[in-house]
Amino acid sequence: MEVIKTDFILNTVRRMENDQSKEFSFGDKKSLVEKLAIAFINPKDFDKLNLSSKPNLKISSNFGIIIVKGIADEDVPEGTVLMPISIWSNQITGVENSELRYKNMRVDVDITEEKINDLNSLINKIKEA
Amino acid sequence: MSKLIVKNGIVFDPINKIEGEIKDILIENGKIVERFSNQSDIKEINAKNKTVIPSAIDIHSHIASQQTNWLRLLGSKHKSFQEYWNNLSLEYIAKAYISNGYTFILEANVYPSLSKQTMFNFTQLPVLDKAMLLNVSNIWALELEYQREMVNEASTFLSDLLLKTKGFGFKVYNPFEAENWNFQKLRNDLTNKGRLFNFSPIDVYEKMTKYNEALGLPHSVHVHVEGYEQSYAEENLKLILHKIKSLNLISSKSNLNINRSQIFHLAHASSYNIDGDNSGLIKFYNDNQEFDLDLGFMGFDPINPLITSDRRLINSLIAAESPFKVITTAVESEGDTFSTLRIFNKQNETDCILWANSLDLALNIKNMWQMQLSINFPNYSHINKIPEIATLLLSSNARKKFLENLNKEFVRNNKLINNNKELTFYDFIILTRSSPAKSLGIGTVKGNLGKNADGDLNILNINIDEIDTSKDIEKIKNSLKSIEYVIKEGKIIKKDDSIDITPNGKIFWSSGTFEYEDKKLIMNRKKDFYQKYYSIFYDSLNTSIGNEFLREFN
Amino acid sequence: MKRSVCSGCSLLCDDIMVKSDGIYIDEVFGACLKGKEKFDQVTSQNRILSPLIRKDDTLQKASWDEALQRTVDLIKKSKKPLIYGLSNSSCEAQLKGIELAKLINGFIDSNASICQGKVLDNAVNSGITLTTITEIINKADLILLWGSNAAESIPRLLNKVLFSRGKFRMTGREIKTLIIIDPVKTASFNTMGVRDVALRITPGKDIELIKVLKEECCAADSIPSEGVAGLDKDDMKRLLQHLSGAEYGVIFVGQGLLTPQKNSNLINELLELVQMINIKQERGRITLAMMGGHFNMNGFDHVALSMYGKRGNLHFKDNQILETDENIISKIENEDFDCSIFIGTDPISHFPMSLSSKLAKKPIILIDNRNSATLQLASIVLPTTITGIECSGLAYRLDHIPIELKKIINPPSKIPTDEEILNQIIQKLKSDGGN
Amino acid sequence: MELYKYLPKTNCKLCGKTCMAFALDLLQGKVKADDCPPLLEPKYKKQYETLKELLGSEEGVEKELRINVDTDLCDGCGICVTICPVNARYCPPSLSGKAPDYPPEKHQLFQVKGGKCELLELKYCRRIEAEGRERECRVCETYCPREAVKIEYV
Repeated sequence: MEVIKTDFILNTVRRMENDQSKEFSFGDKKSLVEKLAIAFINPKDFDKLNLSSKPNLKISSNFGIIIVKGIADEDVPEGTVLMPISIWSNQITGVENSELRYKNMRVDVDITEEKINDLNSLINKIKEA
Repeated sequence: MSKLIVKNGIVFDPINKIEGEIKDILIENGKIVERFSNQSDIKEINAKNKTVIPSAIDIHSHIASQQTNWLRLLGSKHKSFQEYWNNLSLEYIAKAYISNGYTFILEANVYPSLSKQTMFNFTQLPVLDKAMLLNVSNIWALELEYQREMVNEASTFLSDLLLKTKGFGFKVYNPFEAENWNFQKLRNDLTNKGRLFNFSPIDVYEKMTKYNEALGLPHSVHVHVEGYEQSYAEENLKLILHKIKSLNLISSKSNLNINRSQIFHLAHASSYNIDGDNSGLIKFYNDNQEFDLDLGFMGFDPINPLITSDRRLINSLIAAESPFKVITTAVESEGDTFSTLRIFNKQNETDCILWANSLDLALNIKNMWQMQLSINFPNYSHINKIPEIATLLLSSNARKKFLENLNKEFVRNNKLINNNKELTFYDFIILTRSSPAKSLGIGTVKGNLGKNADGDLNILNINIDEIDTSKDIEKIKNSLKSIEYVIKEGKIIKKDDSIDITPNGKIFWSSGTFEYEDKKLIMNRKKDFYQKYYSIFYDSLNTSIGNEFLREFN
Repeated sequence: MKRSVCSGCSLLCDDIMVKSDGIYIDEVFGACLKGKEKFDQVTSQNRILSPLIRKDDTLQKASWDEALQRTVDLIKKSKKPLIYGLSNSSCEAQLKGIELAKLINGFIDSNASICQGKVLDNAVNSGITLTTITEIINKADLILLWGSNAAESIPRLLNKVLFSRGKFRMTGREIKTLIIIDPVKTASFNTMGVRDVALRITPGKDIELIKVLKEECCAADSIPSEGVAGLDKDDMKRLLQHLSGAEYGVIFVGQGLLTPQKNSNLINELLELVQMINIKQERGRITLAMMGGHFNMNGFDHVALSMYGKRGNLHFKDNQILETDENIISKIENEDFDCSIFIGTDPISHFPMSLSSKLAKKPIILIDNRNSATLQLASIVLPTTITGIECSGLAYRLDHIPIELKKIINPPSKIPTDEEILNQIIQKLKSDGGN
Repeated sequence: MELYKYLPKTNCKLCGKTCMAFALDLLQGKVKADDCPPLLEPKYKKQYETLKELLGSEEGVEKELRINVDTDLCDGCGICVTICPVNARYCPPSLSGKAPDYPPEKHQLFQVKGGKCELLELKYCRRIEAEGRERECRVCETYCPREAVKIEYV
């Protein structure tokens, strides 16, 4: 299948149900992945990317790459990816001029069959970096 | 227990009518005593040929409210502010006050909703004793009580408010100014009813004076008249003074030994006569002993922070294209405030007139006990200017010298240069020590070196008897600039250059002596009001400050 | 059944009712889900109940004395310690935090600096008009949510400011206009009525909108006919009409406005716009309110201001405060630290990967009450009480009104408060002979 | 103008007015849905039922009012508590957006318990006890940010 690469704007948000600081639970890493390793996109983009064919989104910015689950959400405007603020979205946010950049960033979005990064791998990545 | 004797000092203690007597002062357990309970462990300070005076009291300052924090924020980008005011940090304020001989400060403008912040700051403000006045002139919960005279209701509520917030008294300041939601349209006449309320500002001044006396608070109502530093102020002030006079009230505390005789305290009185003619005000004060005022000296500092609720002043400052920005806050329907920075200029005629007004009042009002020296810290001056201000009061030569650097136009027009009157050192002690204590109603323990008073005193390295206070101005200035000892409750707080800021000061508070049988009913009504219109419950105003910080005073 | 204060977010609702026997919390009335979750933390399996020390790359339980000693040893070795957090602590603890920073020549800052504190920083340059909630309840007729999803970040905010019936706004919701400027259709959009205005702005274009509004404020008709930032001309006109026609408008500044956009100072522009409208306005005024996330976001600002005249970024050296342009981000970015102390915060979850990895290289001391991503990397973990439930203290509401938090229950197994922990560290450092 | 959507929109004037005018009268309770003859035809059956549901059960007791609060969605913001006109009349704190006292007032419809909205006494709801236009009240449903409150007739 043809790979579609599209320019998107990334926005990070804190929604009631995806607040990492509350959700974090050592014993239940699965629910953490379910609630945080996700990205919302407009259904039209969802179709355009043919996301139903492959399960996951690969989002890459100047600062890094992350693989998360894509979810269609009508409330998100076209051309925007919305991610809950968490250790997952932190992989692609960064620092510019000593200020945090975590909203309105240009990102590339791609579909992929690669697995979603789990928490331990991200923690290890931080440790080893 | 701790005992301290200050031996052979030349004592000035106006409350006890002591003027330059050589005397020992004995302090045991923080209080002045006639003789010690036993003769062991007595610390002795030899004050021979030195002058012993009570510690000074500031009756009007803005040092621990939320607005002071906005000043600090604004100042954080101005180098001159940081250098001259040292960021206005609490520790710096305390040290500056102590080094000028002060041990009691009154924070004159606190909104009840923000009183917890002031209390918290008070606990961080070392050594100094302090108290705060609540600004209630805009509180909606008193709407009915301002419309009609309801002494029982108002006094019950106000008393409870003081009990909850641990306030000391009340300030009235621009009543119902908050009704003007915008910045431009302002009321011209104090007798006009409010846009949204069925009463006028003058009603608030009148009712609050009555309620304050009904409550029997140590201090009288503390008043600021709107439109200060503007031409409106003079008319407004006249209107208020005559209105209060027509009430024929007497001070509820006049039965005490060291009483407060005033029913009305006017804050920074220098700022109401922008034309420089104070004769009307002086005549009124000479004729009416039940009023008093503080002088509001201006010090021409490099930069001055300004906290005010006066829109007119702020509008005029903005109109003059000030380089300084304004932080405007509206507090819980209790009033609006503005915080900004400003510069007083010796070459500006208006600024010079304001400066001269204080001196004019101080020299021409006959009764020293009717006046207190204040600098509206930090609005008008830095506390470090006190020695200089002292010389201006004590010496006409010093005054003339100071005038040389002021605006020429001002010097030509002002009568001050022809006034050769000079205050005595004793007068100066009244203005800075005894009179503020009396006006605040704390004369029994502060500003007083008699038996049972707090052991708060200064020792100046100068023999007042041997110098001419109007000639040796440098000596006077130096002795006040570097006070040798500052003693608070028997502890040496300052000796020469070292200042000890470890002891805690006390927060003075009072809820008055008013009792009413239906208190519960009235309070329930007020609580309902809060429940309906306020973002917090009335009970949430309750402050749980530790008892070790508090000192009740009735 | 006792009335208490909720420390779930910076709204600090004082109207919640808590049913408790002093040991457990049985039921909470009036608090929103966010508040309820705060109460649930007390018995959450996420709770840390014992000090932890990293040994052989795993966190192991330790005695309090051992953990404290290790903490002090670490701090003593450190030349450039970093203290960060404290927005979930009481003002009393924040005071102790600053005292500790002073003692150890450290750099201290709170979460506010990367959040709402930026608005105050800009107020120094352009002035600001602030307001409080009682004012909004009774006077406001225009509520503008700009880049903020109030309905989810501070659930009860709209309830209090938009749906309440104030003294001069007796008809409540009917008389208040709600404007939302947000690229995403958030839950707050559902609270809109027919007369309200929803502006789905193009992401990252807020600055263009503000600039055009500023021009329009000076000279009429400078709105380009094709519209700006994804909004058409009519939308812009309506927005401006509402802003300049409101008797008492309040703009809630959300996270969406706080991130830098195209190297321009967006907040400064916004503040200038508000000042311009206010000077032109004849009927009313526009005010600003900030929406902090943590319950005591504003507290640190006030404590630091009254102690040192600075809002944040306090850098101590030899008991003196240093002038510094650095902030917590630049400190970490430049690796200008050798040990970090986090109090009640979870930076690994909030900071980008580039910063997290730098933090992980140096020892981390964590003072917190729950498991977090930061805990996975910490060298020492000191458990603490939940302020507002297990200990009392002063906090500042989002509109800078001080509110006293109340203690409802005793903490489990005598865990100390933030204030006590910091004090213990300070005392131990002092008795061990400083750093 | 939700009601207009469900009318036949034929402008047949059998009721004596246009469909739009009829919808307005319907809203004000001047006419009943049954006053529109075409609406009673079988092809409009579904619209007729929806309309009846929207208008409430003023004409009979065949359907019972339910207010469902989806506790999965609800975040306890308390907007329904504040906005409900019945609550506002009997609980003064809710005027300023505060949570009502506990135990709840007799007439109180909603309270927030454990971070979720809870329906207390449906029988005081305006849709049951009020007259005229007030019967059309559905503010709790309209303004719920999480769309958790649903007014239904079953």
